[in-house]
Amino acid sequence: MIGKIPLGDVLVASAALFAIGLAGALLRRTAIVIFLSIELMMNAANLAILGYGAALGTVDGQIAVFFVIAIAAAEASVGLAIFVALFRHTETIDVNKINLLKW
Amino acid sequence: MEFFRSHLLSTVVFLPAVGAVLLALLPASAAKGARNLALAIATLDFVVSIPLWTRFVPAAGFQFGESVPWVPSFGISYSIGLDGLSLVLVLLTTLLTPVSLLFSLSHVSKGVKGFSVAFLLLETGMLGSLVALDLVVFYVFWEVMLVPMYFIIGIWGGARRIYAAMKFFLFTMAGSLLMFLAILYLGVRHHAVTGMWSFALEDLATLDHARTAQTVLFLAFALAFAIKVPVFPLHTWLPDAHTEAPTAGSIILAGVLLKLGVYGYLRFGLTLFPEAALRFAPWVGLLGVIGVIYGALVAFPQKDMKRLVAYSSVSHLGLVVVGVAAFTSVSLSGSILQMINHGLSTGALFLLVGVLYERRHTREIDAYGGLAGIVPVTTALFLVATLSSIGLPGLNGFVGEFLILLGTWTSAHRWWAVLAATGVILSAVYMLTLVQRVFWNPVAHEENRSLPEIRASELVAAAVLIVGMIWIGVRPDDLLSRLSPTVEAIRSNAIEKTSAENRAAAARERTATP
Amino acid sequence: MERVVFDAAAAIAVVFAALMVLNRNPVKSVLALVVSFFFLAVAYVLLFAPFIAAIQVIVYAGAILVLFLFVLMLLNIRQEGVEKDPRPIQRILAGAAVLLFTIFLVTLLARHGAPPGLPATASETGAPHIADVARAVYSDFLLPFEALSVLLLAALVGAFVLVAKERGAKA
Amino acid sequence: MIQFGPAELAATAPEITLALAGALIVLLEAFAPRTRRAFATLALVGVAASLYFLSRAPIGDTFGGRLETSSLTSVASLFLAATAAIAVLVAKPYLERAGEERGEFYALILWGHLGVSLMVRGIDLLVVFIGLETLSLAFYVLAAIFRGVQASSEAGLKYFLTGAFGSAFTVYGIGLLFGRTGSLRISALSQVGLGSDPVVVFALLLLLAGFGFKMSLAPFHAWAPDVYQGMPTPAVAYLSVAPKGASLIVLYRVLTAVYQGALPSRLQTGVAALAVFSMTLGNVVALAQRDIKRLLAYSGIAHMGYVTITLAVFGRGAFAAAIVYLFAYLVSNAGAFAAVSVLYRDETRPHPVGLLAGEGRRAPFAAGVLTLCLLSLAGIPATAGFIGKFFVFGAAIDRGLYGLAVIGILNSLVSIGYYLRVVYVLYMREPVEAEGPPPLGVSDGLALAICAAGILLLGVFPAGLWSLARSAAESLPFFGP
Amino acid sequence: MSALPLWLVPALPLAGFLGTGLLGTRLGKRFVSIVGVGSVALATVVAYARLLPFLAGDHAPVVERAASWIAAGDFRAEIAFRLDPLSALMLSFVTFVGFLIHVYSTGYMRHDETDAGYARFFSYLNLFMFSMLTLVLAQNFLLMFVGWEGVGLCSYLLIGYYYEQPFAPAAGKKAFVVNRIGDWGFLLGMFGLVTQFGTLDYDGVFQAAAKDPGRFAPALTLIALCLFLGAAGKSAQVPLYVWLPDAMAGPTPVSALIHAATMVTAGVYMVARCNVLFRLAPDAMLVVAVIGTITAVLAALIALAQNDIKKVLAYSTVSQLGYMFLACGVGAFVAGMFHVMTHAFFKACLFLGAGSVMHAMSGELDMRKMGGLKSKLPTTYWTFLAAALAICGIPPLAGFFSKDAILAGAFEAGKPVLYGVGLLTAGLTAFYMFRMVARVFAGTFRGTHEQEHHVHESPPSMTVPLIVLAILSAVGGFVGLPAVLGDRGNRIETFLSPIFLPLANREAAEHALPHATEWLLIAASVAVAAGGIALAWKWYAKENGRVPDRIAAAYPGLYALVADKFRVDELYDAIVVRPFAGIARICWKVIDVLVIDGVLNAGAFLVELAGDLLRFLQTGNVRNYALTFLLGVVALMLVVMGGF
Repeated sequence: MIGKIPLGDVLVASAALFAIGLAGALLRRTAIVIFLSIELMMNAANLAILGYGAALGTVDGQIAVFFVIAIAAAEASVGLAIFVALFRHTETIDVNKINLLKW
Repeated sequence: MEFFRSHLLSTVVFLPAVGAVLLALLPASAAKGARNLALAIATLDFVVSIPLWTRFVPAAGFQFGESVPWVPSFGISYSIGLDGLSLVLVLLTTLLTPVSLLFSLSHVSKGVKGFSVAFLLLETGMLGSLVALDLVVFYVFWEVMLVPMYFIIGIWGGARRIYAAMKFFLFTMAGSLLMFLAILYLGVRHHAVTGMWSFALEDLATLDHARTAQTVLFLAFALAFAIKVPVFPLHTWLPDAHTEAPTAGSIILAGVLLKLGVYGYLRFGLTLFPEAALRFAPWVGLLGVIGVIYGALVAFPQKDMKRLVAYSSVSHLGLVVVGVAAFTSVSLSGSILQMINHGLSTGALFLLVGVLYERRHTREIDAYGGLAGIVPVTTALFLVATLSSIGLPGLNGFVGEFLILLGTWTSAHRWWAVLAATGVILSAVYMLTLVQRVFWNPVAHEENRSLPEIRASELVAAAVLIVGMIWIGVRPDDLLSRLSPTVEAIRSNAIEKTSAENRAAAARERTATP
Repeated sequence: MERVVFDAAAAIAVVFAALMVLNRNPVKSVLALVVSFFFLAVAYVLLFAPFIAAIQVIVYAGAILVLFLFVLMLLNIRQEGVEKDPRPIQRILAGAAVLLFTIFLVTLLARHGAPPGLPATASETGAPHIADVARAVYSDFLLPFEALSVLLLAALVGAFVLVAKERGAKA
Repeated sequence: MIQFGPAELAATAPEITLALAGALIVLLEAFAPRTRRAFATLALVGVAASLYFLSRAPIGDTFGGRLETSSLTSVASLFLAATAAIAVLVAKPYLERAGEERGEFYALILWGHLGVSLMVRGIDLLVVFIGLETLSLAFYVLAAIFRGVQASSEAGLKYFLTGAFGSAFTVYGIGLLFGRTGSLRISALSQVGLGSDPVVVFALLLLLAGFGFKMSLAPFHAWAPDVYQGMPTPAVAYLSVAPKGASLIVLYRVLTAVYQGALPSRLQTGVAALAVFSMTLGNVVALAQRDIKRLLAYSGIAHMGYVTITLAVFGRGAFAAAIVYLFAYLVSNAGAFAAVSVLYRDETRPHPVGLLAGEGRRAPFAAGVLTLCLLSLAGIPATAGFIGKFFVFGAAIDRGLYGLAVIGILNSLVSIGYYLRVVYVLYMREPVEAEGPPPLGVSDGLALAICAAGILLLGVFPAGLWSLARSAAESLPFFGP
Repeated sequence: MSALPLWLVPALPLAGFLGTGLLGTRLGKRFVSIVGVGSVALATVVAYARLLPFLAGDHAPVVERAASWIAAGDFRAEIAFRLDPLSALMLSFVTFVGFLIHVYSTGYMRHDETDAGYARFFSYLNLFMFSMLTLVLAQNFLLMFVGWEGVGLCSYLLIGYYYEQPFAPAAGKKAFVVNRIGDWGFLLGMFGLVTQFGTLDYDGVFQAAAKDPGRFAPALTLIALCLFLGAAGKSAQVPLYVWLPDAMAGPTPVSALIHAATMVTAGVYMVARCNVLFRLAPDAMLVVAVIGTITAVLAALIALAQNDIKKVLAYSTVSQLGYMFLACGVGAFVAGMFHVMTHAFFKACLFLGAGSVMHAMSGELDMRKMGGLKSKLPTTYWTFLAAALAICGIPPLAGFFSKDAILAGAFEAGKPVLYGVGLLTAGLTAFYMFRMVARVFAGTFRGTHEQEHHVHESPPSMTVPLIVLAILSAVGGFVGLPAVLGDRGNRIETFLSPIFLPLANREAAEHALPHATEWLLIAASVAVAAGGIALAWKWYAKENGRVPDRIAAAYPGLYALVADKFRVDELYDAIVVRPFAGIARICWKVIDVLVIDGVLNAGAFLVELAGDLLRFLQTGNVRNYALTFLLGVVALMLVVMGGF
């Protein structure tokens, strides 16, 4: 229990978010949206970590999440840069249409 | 100098490799120099190896031994030694290498340097695996041989050389990889039993395994060697490899590489797993008999000279295998002797076929005919080689064949001898057919009338081999006397290590030989 | 009371996350995610992590997602085409795999999620204070923090390399 | 309460050096482009210096048990530094030819290198993850760095998306582990009872997937061929070696922390399955490849399968065997990519094997080294590759995993097929390209020479390396008796 | 004993072989003649230098070890030579006849050969002499086998001497291969001997066998049969005789020396040498006798219908060899050896005569194109006639005594059937011999004009040997007078007796025929021979072949069958040669290429195919990559913790 919140709720919520992110990453075709979904998966992780941290009464959880968010930000910058760079060639970021390298 | 005297064997083994390095450093332009240097090194190696023969003490077991720790934590050590079996094969190797190089002097044109390098490395590989007494060291040399041979076939070979080279490499590799695992297992086992790591032959020979384990291990080793020999039905790489390889390559391939299979079987298979070896002997012998007849049969309809000779090798080595499987002193001596004989005679045959090929650039038998009047010397040489190969008394081939068959007859498997002896007839059939269609008969093709006679260098190369044939034919004891202690050692080791019923069998067979 | 609020927030977050996935229009997806993240922040507060909640709103919802929007506008990505996938198998397998994974994950976490021997209730006092976070970052987590700086530097330079105008170097 | 004292400075000096070297290069690039041709040297110095500082760093944990300095980290760093050095050496002429010589390239390599060394040295999941991400970000960029080349950008995209995807799993796994111990330190995992906890097992699987992804271990491998193909070859030379080794070490750290003695049988089965699948898929598909970089990618997948055998075997000896294998793989694979980057004239186009035809005569040295590397990868004796296989299969047999050993052996038979095909093209075909490969420069020549020497030395005198690996294994703290 | 060692006898021709072979072509015919003939002459001298003292002495066997040869395990074989009555007998005429034929060859070969060919011919001949002498003088079976195969090789080479002709090489190969079939038996026989006696040394084997027949007899039947197979191959017995007629493709001196006088009798020599073994194996003896008889009559029948002069002689040789085996088979080894010797004389003479005729007729072989040569070639005619009478067994010529001894032996052994057939054969022999004489020498010339012009008597180098051989075939028989004539009795019998070791606890059946019977037998054989001669002379010399032509016309099928040598070659071709080739092809094309390589290539192909298919999993679509990742995780999940 975290205060009055059962840890179970937190974990289930995070699991749900992770699953949704997973689904998005696999089912959507726009690179950016795929990446959004991945961000969502990371947030699911964050939620779990925070839940555990609070439950265990340790600060490490929050700090871990803090780092993860920072990393996510960094990833976002690089990722978007890559999207842009690629868009210059392909005029699209629909990953179904991006398969120059294969087989 | 003193160092070399005390490390004679290593010197013999690694001299070619050193030479190869030297050659590699030579500028690519110096083709002729490279070629002569290679020949010089090979010849030197032969000269250096002669003391092995003169200073060899038949009764003394392994000699000229050296042992240096290699991977101490796994008990792997570079330990080598020479007994009668190794001795004769080592000398065969050091003899055939310069001979084949001498032949290719006048014929290999492109990439001479690479050719020489590959050849010398090959020689080191062969010599190494003939003297190694540590299984890992043996395996290293054993595999190292493949690479230069792959290049020799693949770069300097005939029309279908790529296929042949690949087939050769994969076949041989397929066998030896399982052997590799078996070697590892033995080392691990030794560690488990004694608490010490070792891959030394004599240590691993002390292990005794459960029946199934021994069977599996034996088969793993046997497969590797059977492919190399090659034993029917694993032989199909050989015709392609022999046929497509350049002449020098064929000489070495037939002369030495195939022997390594039998050598490995005798040195490792029998020493490590005597029980299984004797248990499987009937099957081995059966395959040998099949090989004798089958090889001869298939040789008969061949249209390509080299292919025909290649299949004759299958037949001959089948006989050698029979002798090994029969496992009497006589048959073993015969088998070992026959390996040398086959090296000389088939080597000579490939060499002379090469002589013709270099002049007419075809191996088709039908492209020749009636050469006897045009190139009498070549004809005579070829005839002698043929006779040696079909076992004419007075030449080397006969002694080996006779001893193998006699020994087999006196063993528990008399009918092998009866069947294998038909090889005497069949070999005459296909070899004389070849001679007839190439050298006798009316001249069928006008272009052959201008065929130039054999060159001096080629003549020397062939003559060396023929001298060897006659020498062994007349004085086989020079070899046999050096071999017999080894043979006895192999037999006694195997027999005393085998279980009761095998011992009984061995006894039966000993009484059979009065 | 908190539980109700938390569950509500989490539920909304989940719903909007789902919207993000389902929506064909990337821009709407981003906006949905913003909402989702906002409610996640609410949940964070209830988990005694006000600081994280703050940066979740400011950095994530505020900065990163806006950056996404910006890029979407820049490249003006229309909404995802309705044309069929080249390989429908992808959808089927993906659906099946995700479903399997989700069921597994949820049941696993629901059953064994809580670590054994967890204190039945954690008193508010046990909850860490922002100051502790700050102190920890600069002392206990000094190394990760330094490492993070390099990571950000790399990301910065990287992004710059990829999108900066071509320079003489290429000529 | 941890202060940044001299001990910490000494411990982090290697990473700091790398960071600063990278930063310096970037600054020079920005403000003194003239100095460009010194960058490679600078980068090399940076790598060397960091290795030196590491060797000087006192043995032990610092930052409250988040950073380790031990024989293991030294050996591992040697491995990484060698890879980085080869990559840099090859990069210089390559970038010059491509007209893309930019400071950022070296800087990113250095920073990625930093990340990898954090993965190896970090004994705290957060540190490891940050290291992983640093590496990833740097190489996402490096993959896409040829902006003029669509393939490059596409490689970047694919690497980025799949990489981020993988990281998400990793983070989730880390989170779950944290939930069990309340700490991010790996050592915390060694508390009793965790091994049987399903959530922990699940978390370990997620990590296995996440780091298996970096190892390009099938079925987490799919990115590798495309990325290798589109990425500048020198970067591939690094990416295809260093992160794989680091990831394996991380996996060993975590797993040994949880299971001191041996893996539970089902987990062992899982790992073994990964190994088998990776070996087989890699080798079989490699047979069908026509582009040398893709071929090497699949061969790499297969090799990760071999080395994962040791993870299934799980033990000190096995770990030492893995280290030996990694070194062998380093010299062979990095050497191969180095040779590839030397042998192809136009970096921006694909690298079909066919273009190598006849180079055996036109570029004897490079072709010779490539051949040597391929033979070593095939595991022919007297090369490093053979030694690696010797120890790995030896470990498997020692543990009684005969099945794995046999499958591995059969696989290496298959692998010979495609390695020899390349050799055949090199030596037994007539050239197809009008002009031969570009002339060999000093630095790439040096790189090739290093690899060739490494292959032969390790192949002929493996004893030293073995004892090194052995000592590294000793300092892997969590093994039981 | 004499200072000259026995090994010198074979060694000299060997030296000659090396000299003529290596240098002959360069140094020309004169050198070759000197070395080639000289070496054999020397050998002959040495041989007689050893023979005369031996004959003078007590005929005790002499064994001289030259060198050790093979020693492996517990098997030993030496290079050792033996001089005992049997080898002495062979030695005496092998060297001498061989020498004569060398001399003859210098004349015969001179014209139509290049230096190279000439040298080749003589080197082969010398090599043959070496091998034959080794065969004769060997002290153990293995060394004998060396000579045995050596002569086979030489016959192969000499038959194929005219290698440009399509037929000769094939004939040579046929000879070698058929001989090899026999040698296979010989080898197995030797193995049997080793297992029984532990050695191949004559003394070792024979004395042991003679000492303890009970122990060895059971195994000996098979061994003896194996050895006889060898003999049958070498001595052209049914069913292995087919090579000898073809062997006539070689130059005539070769036919005379190898395929009449010496080599082909090696089989008989071997059987006689092994008389101990055979005597212990009655069944084997019977086989030998029967085979010999069949061969004799079969060959004689074929000879009736041949028109090729050399073919007739060839079949006659086969037939006579059959006689010899008949002798051995019925236990009359002495008679057999006796016939070997006499046959050597008259058959060599006949062949050389035929050669001389060919020489005169510029190579013509067909008797139908000859006739009336009596006047043109007197020397040849008279010598030929003498030899012919000898072979027919007209007293007091050599053939009479030996043949009579054989028939007597058969009768004596209580084998009336064999005797009868033998007698019939004698008649046939007489008939076809004089058919030949009549066709060739009597009547009028039937050849072309050029030939008629060209016909001339041969040079002395050819005629002298003819004369010598004719004389020998006339008087050669007196060494073996039957008991009824002359008190001195049968010298050769007594001379050879030492080689017939008495068998322990078996009394030799020693019942001499009553004189009356013996006279009857003699009368019978002489009468039959005379009848045959008379009939042949009547039909062919007087009526010039009308009657036989009518007979042939009456039974065309039968005649054709006989003329085609009973189509045995065709039979073998159908049941042996073709099937062999067929099986060989199947092994190659089906087993090797289709099955073995097929399987392997299929395996390789499947792996390749798998790769070619699997690579398409790499779609290039990053979503699929993510999917495979997830699938991997799920799979791992299920494997490791399916329902935790």
